[in-house]
Amino acid sequence: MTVEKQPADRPDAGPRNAPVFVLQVISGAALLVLLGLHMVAQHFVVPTGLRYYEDVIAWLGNPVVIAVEVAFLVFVTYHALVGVRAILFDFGFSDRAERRITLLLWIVGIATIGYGVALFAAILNAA
Amino acid sequence: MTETVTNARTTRLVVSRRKEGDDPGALRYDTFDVAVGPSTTILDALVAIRRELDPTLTFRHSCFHASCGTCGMRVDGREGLACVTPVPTRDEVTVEPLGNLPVVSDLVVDMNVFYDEFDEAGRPLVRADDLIPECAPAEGIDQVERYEDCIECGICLSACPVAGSDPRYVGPAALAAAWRLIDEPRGRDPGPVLSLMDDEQGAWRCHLAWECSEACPSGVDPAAAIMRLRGAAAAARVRRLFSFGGNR
Amino acid sequence: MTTNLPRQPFHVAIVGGGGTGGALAHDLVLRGFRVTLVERGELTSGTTGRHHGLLHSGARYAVKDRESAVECIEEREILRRVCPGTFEENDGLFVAITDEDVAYEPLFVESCLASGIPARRVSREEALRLEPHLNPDLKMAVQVPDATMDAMRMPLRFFASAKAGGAVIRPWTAVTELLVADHLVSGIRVRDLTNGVEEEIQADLVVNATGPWAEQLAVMAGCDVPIRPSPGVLLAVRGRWCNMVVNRLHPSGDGDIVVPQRGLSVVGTSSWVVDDPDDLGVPEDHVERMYAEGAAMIPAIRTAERRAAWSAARPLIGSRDADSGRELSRTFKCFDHRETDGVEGFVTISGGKGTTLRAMAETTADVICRKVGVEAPCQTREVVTLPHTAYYAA
Amino acid sequence: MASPTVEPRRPTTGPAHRRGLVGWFDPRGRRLGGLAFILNRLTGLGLVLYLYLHLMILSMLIQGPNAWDDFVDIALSPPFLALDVVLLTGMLFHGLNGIRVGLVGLGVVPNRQKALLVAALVIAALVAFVGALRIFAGEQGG
Repeated sequence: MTVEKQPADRPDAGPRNAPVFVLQVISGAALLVLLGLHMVAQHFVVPTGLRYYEDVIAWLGNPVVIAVEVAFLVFVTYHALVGVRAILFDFGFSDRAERRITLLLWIVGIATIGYGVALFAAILNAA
Repeated sequence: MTETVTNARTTRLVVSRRKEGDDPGALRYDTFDVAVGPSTTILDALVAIRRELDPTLTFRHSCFHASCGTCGMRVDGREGLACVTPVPTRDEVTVEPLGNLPVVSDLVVDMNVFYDEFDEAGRPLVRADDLIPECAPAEGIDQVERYEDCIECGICLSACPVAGSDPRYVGPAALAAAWRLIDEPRGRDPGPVLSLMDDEQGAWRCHLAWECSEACPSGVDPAAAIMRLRGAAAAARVRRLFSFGGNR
Repeated sequence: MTTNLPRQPFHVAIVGGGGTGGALAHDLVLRGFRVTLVERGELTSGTTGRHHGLLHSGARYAVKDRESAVECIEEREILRRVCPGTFEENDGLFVAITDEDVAYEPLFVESCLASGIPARRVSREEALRLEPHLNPDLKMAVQVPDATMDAMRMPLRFFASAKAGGAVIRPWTAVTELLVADHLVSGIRVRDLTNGVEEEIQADLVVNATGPWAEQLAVMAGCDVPIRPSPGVLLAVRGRWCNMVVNRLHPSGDGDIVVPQRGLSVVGTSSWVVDDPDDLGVPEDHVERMYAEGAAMIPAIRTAERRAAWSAARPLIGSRDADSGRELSRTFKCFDHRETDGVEGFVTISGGKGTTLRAMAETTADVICRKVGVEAPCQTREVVTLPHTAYYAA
Repeated sequence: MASPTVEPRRPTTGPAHRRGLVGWFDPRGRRLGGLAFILNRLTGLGLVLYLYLHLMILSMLIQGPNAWDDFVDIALSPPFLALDVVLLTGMLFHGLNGIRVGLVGLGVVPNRQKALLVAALVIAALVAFVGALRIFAGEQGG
């Protein structure tokens, strides 16, 4: 049973860029942890679920909380915007448009994280 | 061939029509009332319509028993092979061409687009088959052979929501065919096919809606094949990462 | 395509997109003809596609139709060479269940061997080892080189090669009339069903390759073709109950074959005669008989889920009065209507089986070459056909 | 007597029937997996919107105690608590479905897909229900 030369027999095109999906899974896994911490630390330990002003300030004084929250912000922003990108990429835009979308999302992402960190700083100073 | 329809009831088939020169924007439907018996299939009804009501109605068919893969269609919005889809017991049934493939005429779609992607995997039609352990090959036969389950009907491509919005996606059929070659290379180097499909428009575009596997009339489960392909691709990347000096 | 012949000036129009039409287009293109093939529906959507998929070893015909048997075994070897990777070559078993079956075996084996078909007696135990789902009451079996094909994809290889060789293949194109003037057919008038446009296609010769519809087309040229559409019911059940083709070891009758097709098993066939090949129907009693006869060989079929039951009309050549289709000869014939009806430029090819599509094309191409005075040997015994997917290459 | 050649005919094809973007959210003819696909996108987009809403609200902390404490009082009223339950359900489904997509999507358990999906839906519903009770009951946490 001979099978003629098939397209599969052409030379190996070699690997291409790493799939964004793998990074999305990694960030997703990190979020499971960080979101869990966030929900417990910020809401579940508080009887009414939300803290009033003094408690918030007191709570944010603890550098560990700040570290976790910033990490959470970084990962959730990345995961969220990669998700948005995946949905946008299903619109069948041109490759050029998609490159511009990716750039735009990076800008939005960095701006979001920058805003978040600045917000923490501003809250602690104002207190 | 029609069912010599005994206790027949009449069902209204709302059939999507398209001829060359039609306005691409406007969807056009014709309605046909057809006598339907207990075992009348959509294909039987279409054959009867073409013979008795409208000879210009075009649709693909060949084997009449879910073995050739030519009569894939959307019946009431869901993909299926017309030859083994009984006419639903509703008063009105909508019959439309497969999705995500250009329409040639009425219910006929352009399969060239499907095969452009599908043929890339270069899957053989017949494979040596060790699926059936208890069947021994007859004397003079060294290995029991069997046709691939995939009948190239295009139903999975039509059912896929990602293919539904972006034509660049390679599609479940081609990816599943590629996986079967990688999974059982039988002496051939699966490397090129793995690299070909390890791509943003290939295996990594799938969003696990699993609609392709649910719709597949041959039980190929292309979605699971895509996931295994992704596993192999990820593993190959990790190996390449730690192979340092190795070229691939 | 190795066409080392000068381009012939002749243009042949073939009506009918079944296996015969495809093989003829391939053959004529290799002999340098310009070819146009028209088919009102999808390719192989007539009798060809509804075939149960047996690549005949010829064993079934060895006793009563030696001519067909020899034809099949020769064609089987050629097709394996020109269509590589297209068949499940797992051989077949003729199983003997009753004493009459056993009594039939010596004549059967001797006829097979005389037709050049290898046939090997197999004990009951070995048969059950090869195919565990066989009826445990079987007495013995005979192994023959049956194989299975995909009734749509194997002929599609010929269409792919013909198309690559320059033939114009036009599905969705229905013949509305033949262009006939004083006993000369000069072409066909067609309607393209994709846009409703009608046009005339001039041709030096028109070939009627419409299978059981042959008479309907011949009438358009005032010719007569003794073709009787003889439908048979086929049943596909879920489950691959055998790898080898399982036949019943007895004179040919109803429901005496089970052919594996991927995850299905196809049981065939019955036989009756009709006039209109478009209106066959699927008599439920025939389906029941398929279940019963199939279960006689493989008991599990009795309770297997029905996937589909359909009818296929075989184009049998014979006199008008044959009432049951089976006596008619299963070999094929090529009618040059100049000899039979005094009409020039019109040839009909019909009869035959799925396995003999290449031989039917060769015979017809030889007749055409003689009619137009062209010396061109047949090359389809050697030229390997393209894979079926090549037909869909842009 | 050579007759003219017939040109091969490539009919111009019409557009494919694509469900397109609207089709993502059209549950008709969809099966469980397809619904998960829709739900994953809806909950995902919802969570992205909430991310930015959350940042805006937290910005009120800069204006000092009064503005923030007034907001907290409003946020504890039943309509807002109901919104919290919706948010919780969306988070639970998106997270649990994410585990399915992550594991199956890397070829880890390709044939367990449906089981994982059903598990995700069931667990999400249960935990969301328990969460809702605790949210409305007012007393929360350990």
